[in-house]
Amino acid sequence: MGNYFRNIWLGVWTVLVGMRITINHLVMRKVTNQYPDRYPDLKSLEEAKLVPTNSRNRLFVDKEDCNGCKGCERDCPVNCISVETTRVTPGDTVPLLRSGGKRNLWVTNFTIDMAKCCFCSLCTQACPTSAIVHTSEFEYSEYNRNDLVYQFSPFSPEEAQVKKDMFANYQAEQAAKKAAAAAVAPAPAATQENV
Amino acid sequence: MAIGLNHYLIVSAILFALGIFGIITRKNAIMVLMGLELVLNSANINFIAFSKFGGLNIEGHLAAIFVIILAAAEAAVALAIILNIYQNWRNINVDEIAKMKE
Amino acid sequence: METNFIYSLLGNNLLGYLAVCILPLVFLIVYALVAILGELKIGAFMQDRLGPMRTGPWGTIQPIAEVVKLLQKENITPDAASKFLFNLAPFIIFTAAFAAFAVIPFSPKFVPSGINLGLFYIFAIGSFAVIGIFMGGWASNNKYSLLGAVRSVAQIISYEIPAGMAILSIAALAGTLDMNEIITKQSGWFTNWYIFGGSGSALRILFLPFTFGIFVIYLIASLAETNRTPFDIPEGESEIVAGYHTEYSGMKFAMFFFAEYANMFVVSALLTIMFFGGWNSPFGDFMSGPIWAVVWFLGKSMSFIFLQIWLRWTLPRLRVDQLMYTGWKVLLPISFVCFFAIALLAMLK
Amino acid sequence: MDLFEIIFYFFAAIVLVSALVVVLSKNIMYSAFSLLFTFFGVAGLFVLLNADFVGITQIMVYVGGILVLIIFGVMITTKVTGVDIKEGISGKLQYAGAGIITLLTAIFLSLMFINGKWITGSSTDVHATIHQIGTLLMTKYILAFEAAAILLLIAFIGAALIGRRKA
Repeated sequence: MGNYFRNIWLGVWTVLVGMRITINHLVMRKVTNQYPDRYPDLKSLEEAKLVPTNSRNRLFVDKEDCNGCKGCERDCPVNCISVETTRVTPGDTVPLLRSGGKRNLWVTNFTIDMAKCCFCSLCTQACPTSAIVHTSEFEYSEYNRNDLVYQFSPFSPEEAQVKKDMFANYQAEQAAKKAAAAAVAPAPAATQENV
Repeated sequence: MAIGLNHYLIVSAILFALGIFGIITRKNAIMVLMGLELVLNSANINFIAFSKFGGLNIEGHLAAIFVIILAAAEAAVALAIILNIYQNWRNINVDEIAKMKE
Repeated sequence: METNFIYSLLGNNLLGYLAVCILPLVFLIVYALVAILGELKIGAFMQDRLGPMRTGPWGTIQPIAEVVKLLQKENITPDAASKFLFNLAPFIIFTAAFAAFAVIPFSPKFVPSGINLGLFYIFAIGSFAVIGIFMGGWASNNKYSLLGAVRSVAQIISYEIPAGMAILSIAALAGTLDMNEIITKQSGWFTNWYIFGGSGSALRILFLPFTFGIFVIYLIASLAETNRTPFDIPEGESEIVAGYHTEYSGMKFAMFFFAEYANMFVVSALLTIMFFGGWNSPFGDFMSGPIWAVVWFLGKSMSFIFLQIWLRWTLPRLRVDQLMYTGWKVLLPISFVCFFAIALLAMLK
Repeated sequence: MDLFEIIFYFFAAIVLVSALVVVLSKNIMYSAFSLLFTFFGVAGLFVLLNADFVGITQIMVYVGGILVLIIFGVMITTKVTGVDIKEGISGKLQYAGAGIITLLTAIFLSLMFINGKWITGSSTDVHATIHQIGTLLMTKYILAFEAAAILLLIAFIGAALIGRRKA
């Protein structure tokens, strides 16, 4: 019997508690972001809070920090990143990475197809130099799907071709040198070495 | 022609006859019950009509109220019995349920 | 007493009758639009959202947009449905909801029909809705509709008993079933309202716990009878799609929608009339009179509408067994105790 | 033809047409739902006869109580798509016989009602029947009232007992 009345009292009391909570929220400040009508100004600190700090939006690659390890390309589950690299030829002027490391590879082509990206953030975790990051840029709609493919190589295609040619020349030189130095060596071995 | 006692009585007579028709022709016990309700309603129309035109006054209303009370009790008991019959025989056709006891 | 200003305006003829019939309908439509907006906005605010903002300033004409949308939608009748009953059911439910407006006294000068059985009439007319729900649920030929209809009917007839006890208590207290008389007996200051024990000697303080208890019981039972949350298991969308109106679309669905809001107003008006003095001003003669009466009546009723919306956005849905437990084992015994106490005290008074 | 007559014929038509549907429909659910209109029409006739309390009680008890019970009963016990009607030669004979009996009953009753020498007198008070009904129930008909109350109680307890018993 006591249990019965306690049950009723609990029922009434918890309903009142719930009603107090909802009436408090009725007058609280609203969190809705009236997005296209009121555009959040990302530069001001107050407004930048409207985009959560850990939100995953468009990807960005710091060209001067990417060492071309292709970790992001391998980890991407939807294959939206494609990286091409070529070896640095000795004697070329090679700037250090922004994070201070030594650069061994030129990034000749680095495209990210944001139409495919699933925002899993695996690429940013794979990057050893934290060159690839999610930005707070969230509106980048395009009328053409190809416009969603972003290029992050420091070189234009012509410059990239120059670097590739340089490496090819260097390789050819090296091969010629090797052939001259070890003329007695069998030909197949020399071809294998170039791979 | 103003609406008088006879109009109501004729409506009640036709309703009564229809109720009888339903009771006679249907197999389903619930349909029989519905026919019975029609008959009770026709009786009620008579009571109320006489209370207005026959000088029966408020006592006719009381008779109708008692009829309604009895109809409620009757419907409850009848439906309980029909449910029980359904549990035993798996159908409620009044023709096929001839045994009093299994 | 002349209870209808329209009859004195237009005369006691067909035109007058028609005007008396149409006025509550116009009110119902306007009120329903306001209530829909209120439901959207209050629900949003309680969840820290803003709700509809696009249609009109602050989304104020959103309900009109929704009604227009419903009007434009196709009226689908399922192939396997029983066509006639399927199309009839929304009309029966709406008629039942609207019929209750016939006896609601909006003001001492406007009662559509001043019959002396007002409370009993409203209580009885609700049973039409039960049959309408059954009709819609069965005629849809859909198992979810049928389940929803059976649940709804079981719920409504269970909660009719505590609600009936509450109405009986007020009838015992007032000695009448005529709504205008019930309201007149609560005139004066707000302490004369029946929720505070009614007018009379100092003895009325004894009534207070019982009348307040009966008020809470009627509030809960009326929520259940209008199928509002937390008693909305008949249309529990997570279990049985939308209950008895699963198959309805377009204008027929809008009829169900309007009927629900009309029912909300009817129970709010009943709460106002039975416990909060109807169209009486709370402060004696201050701001009283036929025009202010409408303001007071609608204000009080709308605050109950707000209470219903508030409860809807606060509480989760009850389970079926909890619903039946609440109805039969909690509300019913307490309402009996309150009824006997009120009847006894009314005899002693 | 004044408004009163129109309303009377309207309600009478509702009662008779829906009663016809009740007894002739092949689908038991149609019968049950049609019964709603019969009860409603009868309630309308009661109100036309100044019996407002009885009219509302009619809606309350018949529509809200008995009809719901009947529909639940139909749903539990019948395959709701059709109703068994007596068929074959005996069924046809029975139909014809029932029709004749019905017709005879209707004609006989109508003739009796029309030609009967009823005591006529106008009713005394047409308003506020509820006070008179209440007074009479508590004085002259107190015994019948109590008996009806006890009967209802016994009937409902009995119905609950019968309905719960497992086969």
